[in-house]
Amino acid sequence: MTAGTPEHTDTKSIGEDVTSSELLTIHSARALAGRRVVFAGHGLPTLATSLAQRTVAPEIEIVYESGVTGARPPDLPRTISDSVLVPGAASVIPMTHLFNYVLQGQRIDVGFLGAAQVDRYGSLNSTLIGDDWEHPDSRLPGSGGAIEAMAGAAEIFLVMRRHTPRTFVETLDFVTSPSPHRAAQSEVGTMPAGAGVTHVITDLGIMTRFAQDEELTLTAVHPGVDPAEVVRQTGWDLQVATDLEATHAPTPEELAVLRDDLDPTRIYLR
Amino acid sequence: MTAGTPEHTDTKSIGEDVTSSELLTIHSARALAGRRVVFAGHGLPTLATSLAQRTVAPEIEIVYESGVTGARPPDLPRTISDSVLVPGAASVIPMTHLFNYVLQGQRIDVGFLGAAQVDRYGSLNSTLIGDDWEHPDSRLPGSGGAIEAMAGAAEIFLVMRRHTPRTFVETLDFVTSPSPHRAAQSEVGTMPAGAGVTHVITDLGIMTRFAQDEELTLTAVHPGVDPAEVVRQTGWDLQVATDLEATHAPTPEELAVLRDDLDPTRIYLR
Amino acid sequence: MDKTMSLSEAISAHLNDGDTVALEGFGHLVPVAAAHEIIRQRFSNLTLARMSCDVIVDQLLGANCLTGLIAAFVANSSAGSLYELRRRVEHSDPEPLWFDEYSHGGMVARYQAGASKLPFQPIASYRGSDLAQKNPRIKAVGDPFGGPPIYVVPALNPDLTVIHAQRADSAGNVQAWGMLGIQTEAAFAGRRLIVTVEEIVDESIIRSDPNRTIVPSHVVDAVVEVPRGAHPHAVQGYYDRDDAFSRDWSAMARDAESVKQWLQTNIHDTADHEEFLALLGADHFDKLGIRDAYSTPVNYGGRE
Amino acid sequence: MDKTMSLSEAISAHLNDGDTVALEGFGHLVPVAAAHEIIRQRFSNLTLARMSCDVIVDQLLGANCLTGLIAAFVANSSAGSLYELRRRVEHSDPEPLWFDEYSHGGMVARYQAGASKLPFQPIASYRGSDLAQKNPRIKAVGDPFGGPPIYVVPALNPDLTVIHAQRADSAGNVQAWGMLGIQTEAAFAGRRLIVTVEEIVDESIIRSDPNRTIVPSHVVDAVVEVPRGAHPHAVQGYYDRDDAFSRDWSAMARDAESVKQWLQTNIHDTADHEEFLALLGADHFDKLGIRDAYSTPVNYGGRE
Repeated sequence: MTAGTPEHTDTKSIGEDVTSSELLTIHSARALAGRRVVFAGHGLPTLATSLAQRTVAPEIEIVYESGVTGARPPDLPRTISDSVLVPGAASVIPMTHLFNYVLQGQRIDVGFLGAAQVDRYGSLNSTLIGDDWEHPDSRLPGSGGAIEAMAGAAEIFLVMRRHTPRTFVETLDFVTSPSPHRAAQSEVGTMPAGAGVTHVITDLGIMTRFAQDEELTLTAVHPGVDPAEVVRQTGWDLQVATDLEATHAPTPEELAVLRDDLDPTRIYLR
Repeated sequence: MTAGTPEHTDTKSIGEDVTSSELLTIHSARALAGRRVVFAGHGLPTLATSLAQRTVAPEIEIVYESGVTGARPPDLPRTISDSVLVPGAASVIPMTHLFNYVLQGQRIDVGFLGAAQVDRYGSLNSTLIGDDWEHPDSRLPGSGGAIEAMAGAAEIFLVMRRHTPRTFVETLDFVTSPSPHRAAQSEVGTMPAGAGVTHVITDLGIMTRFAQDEELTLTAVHPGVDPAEVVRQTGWDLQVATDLEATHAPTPEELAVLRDDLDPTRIYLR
Repeated sequence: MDKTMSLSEAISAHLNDGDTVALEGFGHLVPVAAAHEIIRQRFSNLTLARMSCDVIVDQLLGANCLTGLIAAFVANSSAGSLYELRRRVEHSDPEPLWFDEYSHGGMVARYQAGASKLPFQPIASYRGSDLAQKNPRIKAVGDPFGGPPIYVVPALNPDLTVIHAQRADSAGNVQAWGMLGIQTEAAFAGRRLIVTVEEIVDESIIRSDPNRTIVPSHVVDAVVEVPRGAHPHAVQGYYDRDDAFSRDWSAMARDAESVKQWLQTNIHDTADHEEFLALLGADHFDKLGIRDAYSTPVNYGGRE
Repeated sequence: MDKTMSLSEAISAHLNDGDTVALEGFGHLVPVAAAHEIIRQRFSNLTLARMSCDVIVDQLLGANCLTGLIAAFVANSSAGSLYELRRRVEHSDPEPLWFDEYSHGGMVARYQAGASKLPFQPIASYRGSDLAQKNPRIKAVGDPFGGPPIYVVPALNPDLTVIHAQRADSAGNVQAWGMLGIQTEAAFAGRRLIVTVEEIVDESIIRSDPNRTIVPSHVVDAVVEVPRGAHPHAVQGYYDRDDAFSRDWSAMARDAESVKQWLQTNIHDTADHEEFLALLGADHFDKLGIRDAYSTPVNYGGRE
C-alpha cells in the first residue's frame, strides 16, 4: 500500500479503499503468473483467475467442476454451475470426463480451493467441526470435488478469508483432502500426483511450501501486518522465512480491472 | 418351400428364386418376433433386423457397435460404421457408453453375431484357424465387440452361411466368445449376464438351446433338407428334436420387402 | 412406443416406499418437480442419491420421505446451509439419517460402475483421507500391475433414477445441453428411469441432431413434460436460476416448523407442478428470462 | 495460444522412433493423412494402437514402421483381409510382429484407464475366453464386495495420439459429430496429442456450441488443417466412404511387392496429403459427395 496505510485490523477494510476481498483476490491473481490450466472454485478463485487472465497470465484457461472450460461469461458467475458460464465457452464436457480425464487425468496446473481448516502440511478440512464424526458440532458442505482436485492437480492454491487459530490448526477435526505428506503415511491408495498446497493467501499474508515433507512457511505479510501477529493467529508453531517480504500493494490498474470490469455490482467484493 | 422345391444343394440357390442369403435373412427376422433392443453386426443381421421391424417386431430398436441407435438409413449401410446410419438416427452415443453402459450394462435383448466356428454349447471362434496361436494357419478378424456382446446380451442369435463340419466343430481352434457353459468352468471373471447363443440359423435349418448346460439341438430343417444330412454336416453328435419341424417357406410379402425395399441393389442378397 | 405420461402417474408407477432413488442434476436441469411429486405422494423410507445437494434434499427430509442419503456435498449450493439436513446429522433431529458419504469423484465413479454393471470402480483419490476411514464402503484392491493397492467405490444402482432435460421425443430419446452433470450415468445405472423435460418435441427435431441425445429411448421408462420443472435451478436456453428462492430457503429452514408450513402450502395443498408455480406469482419467471444464443447448425449429411 | 502447424511439422515435432502411437477413428474420422506422413518421414520401431484396423495398418506395416500392434479387430473393416498383417502374424513375413490383442471392449477400457490415469480398468467380459489365456496382460483382481475375481486390463497411455475431426479452432478446441469412436479417451490418454481437422474455424463457431467439443484445447499439442484427411473413410457432413479404395487395397495387398510399389508412388513420391489426393484424380471426390442435412439449432441462452 501507499503512504498512509493504516495498521491491519480485523475488519474488512485494509486500506482507505481496499477491502480484504480485493486484497486476497489480487494476491491470488499474482500467484497465478505463468500458470495455464486452473481449476477454480466459485467466488474469489474465479475472480482471481479472471484477473490473472487480464494481467499476469493471459493464456490461462479456467476449468470448472461443472465441466465448463474456457468460459467468457457476460455476467459474473454466481456458482460453478451457473448457466451464465456456458454461452461462448470453449467446451462443456461431461462430468465423467471432468473428474476422470481432467482432474484424475492430471491435466490441471493449479487447483484453487478454500477450506474451513488447514494444517501445517496443507491438509484441508471441509467436512465437519467437532470431535464426533457421527454427530459433529457443525456439519460443513463436505468434499465436493476437493479431494480429487488435491489428488490430481500439480499444485493447490488455498485462499482463506480469515487467518485465525481456529482455521490454521495443529490437528484437523477431519482430514477431507489430505496433503501428500499425510497421504504418504498411509499404505493404501494412489499417491497424489502433485505437490498439494503450495500457496496460501490470507488476510494477513502469504505462506508457501513446495516439497512433500515441507511445512507451510510465512514468506510475506501484507503491509502493516506484524509477522508475530501472524504466528499468534496460527494454531501451530509457524515457520517464518528469514527473507520475509512485504507484499506489494494492489496497483490502481489491478483495482480498476477488478472493480470496474469483473465485479462492478460487488457480488464477491464485499 | 412350396411344391417343386428341389433337394438342398451346396449352391446358393435354395428354391427357384430364393437364395440362401434370403432364406437366412428371413428366418433370422422371424426369430426376432417380439424382441426389442437388438445389437446387430453388419450384413445379414442388419438386414434381418430391418425385415423384422417391418414384419414381426415393429418396436425393434437396432443398436450398432459404432454407437448409433434407432437408425433409419436412406441407403443400406455397408458396415456398422457407415456414416449413412447417422442422419435421422435417434442417437449417436460415445463408444464408451455403448460398451460400458449398453453392452456391459445389459441393455441388449438380442445380440446378432456371425462366427467362423461354433461348438455344441454355442462358444464362438472368430480369432484364428490352426493349432498354433502364435502362428495360425489363418488369422481371422478377432473379437471386435463379440466377446462383449456374448457377455452382456440376454441372448445371442448366430447366423452361419454354411453349415459344415469345419464350422460346426467339436473343439474350437480358439474360444473367442465363450458360452456360459464354458465360462462356468472358469473360476475367474464375471459370468455372462445372459443365456449365450439361443438360436443358430444356417443354410440347412435352425438349432436352439436355452439353458447354460444345454446343447444346441436341431429343431427345424428347411424344406427338402434331410436331418441326417445336418447331423453329418455337424462336427459333433448333434441332438435332433423329437418334434423336428420343417421351416415355413418365405412368404411373397417377406421376399418383396427384402428385395424391393431393403436391398434392391443386392449388396447383401448375393 | 409412446412413453409419455403425467408426473403423478410416472412417480406412482415407478417408485416404491423403501427404494433408493437418484435425483441428479448439478445446479442445472435438477428434477425439482419430481422431488415435489414424491413429497406430494407421501413416499417414505427412501434413500436419496444426490451427488451435490440443494433445496430438494431439505424438502424431502422435512417431508419425512428419507431415511438415507448418499451424497458428496451437503450445502445449498452457494446459498448457505441445508438446515433440515444439519439437524438430522448434528442432532438426529427429528430422527437419525443414514448418511453414505463420498466425494464428487467418488459419486461419479459409483454411478459409472452402476451404469456399467461392474461391482466397483477404482479411483486414484482417497489415500490419506478420513473419508476412507469413516465410510466402510470405500475399499481397496491390489494392483496386479505392480502399483500400491488402489481404492475402489461400489456400484450405485438406484431402484429409480429421475433426471430433467430440455427435450425428448415421445419414445424417450432425451436431449440436453449446457452442464450435463452425472445424468447419463445415473440414467443407465437406474433399474427404472423417469425423464422430465421442458418440452416433448417431434422426433424429427431429435433426429436432426443425434449426437445431442444423452440417453437413448431403450433406457427410458417414462417421459413427462414438466415446463419449469427445474426451478429454482436454471435450464440452459429456457430460464435462469432463481438465487433469491434458494437463499430464502436457507434462511427459512433454520426453523423446522416453517419448513412444515411451506411444504403444506406449496406441495401438499397444490395438485401438481403447475399449481406450485402459480403460487410463485404470475410474473415470477419474468425476471428469470434469458437472452437467446443459438448454436451454429452442423451438417450431418451422408451418402445421397 | 495458436497451435496450428503443418502436418509435417506436427509429426516430426511430436513423434519419435520407438514410440507407441495411437491412431483412432472407428470407420469414420480416421487420421489417414497422419499415418501417411508417419510413413513419409520413415519412422521405425513404432507400436501402433488401433482398436479396429483398416488399410493404414497394412500401409504402416508395409512401410516397415511398426514392430508392435495393439488391437482388437484386424481385418479391413468389411472389405476383406489385411494381407501385410496376415503375413506378419501367420508367417513372421518379413518379420515377426508383437501383437497385443484385446476385444473392442478391452480396448475401450484400456484407453479409459489411460485417460483417467488409473493403473487398470475392470471389465465384465473375458471369463472363459482364450483371449485371457493368450494375453498375459489381461489379469484379475479380487472383488472386495463379495463377487468373484474380476478381469482387468491395463491402462494404455500412448506416447502420441493422433485423431481426425471435422473442425477445431486454432487453440485446439476440437469438435466432431457422427460416430465418435474412442477418440476422446485416446486423446486424453496420450502423452502428446495431434489433431487433424477438415477445417480450422473461427473460435466463434466453436463457442456457439460448446457441448459439441470432444477435446478441450488444454489437451492438444498441435492442430493441423488437412482436408480429406480421413479418406478412404467418411467424414460426416463432408464426404462419403470410398469402399472401392478399401476393397482394391485388400486385393492388391495379397502381393507384398505391390504394396511396396504403392507406398513408393503414393506416399514417398508425394510431398504431402494434397499431392497424394491429386494422384486419385481431380474428380475422385465427386462420387463421394453427400446430401446436406443440418441440425436444428439449440438455444444456449443464459442470463441477460
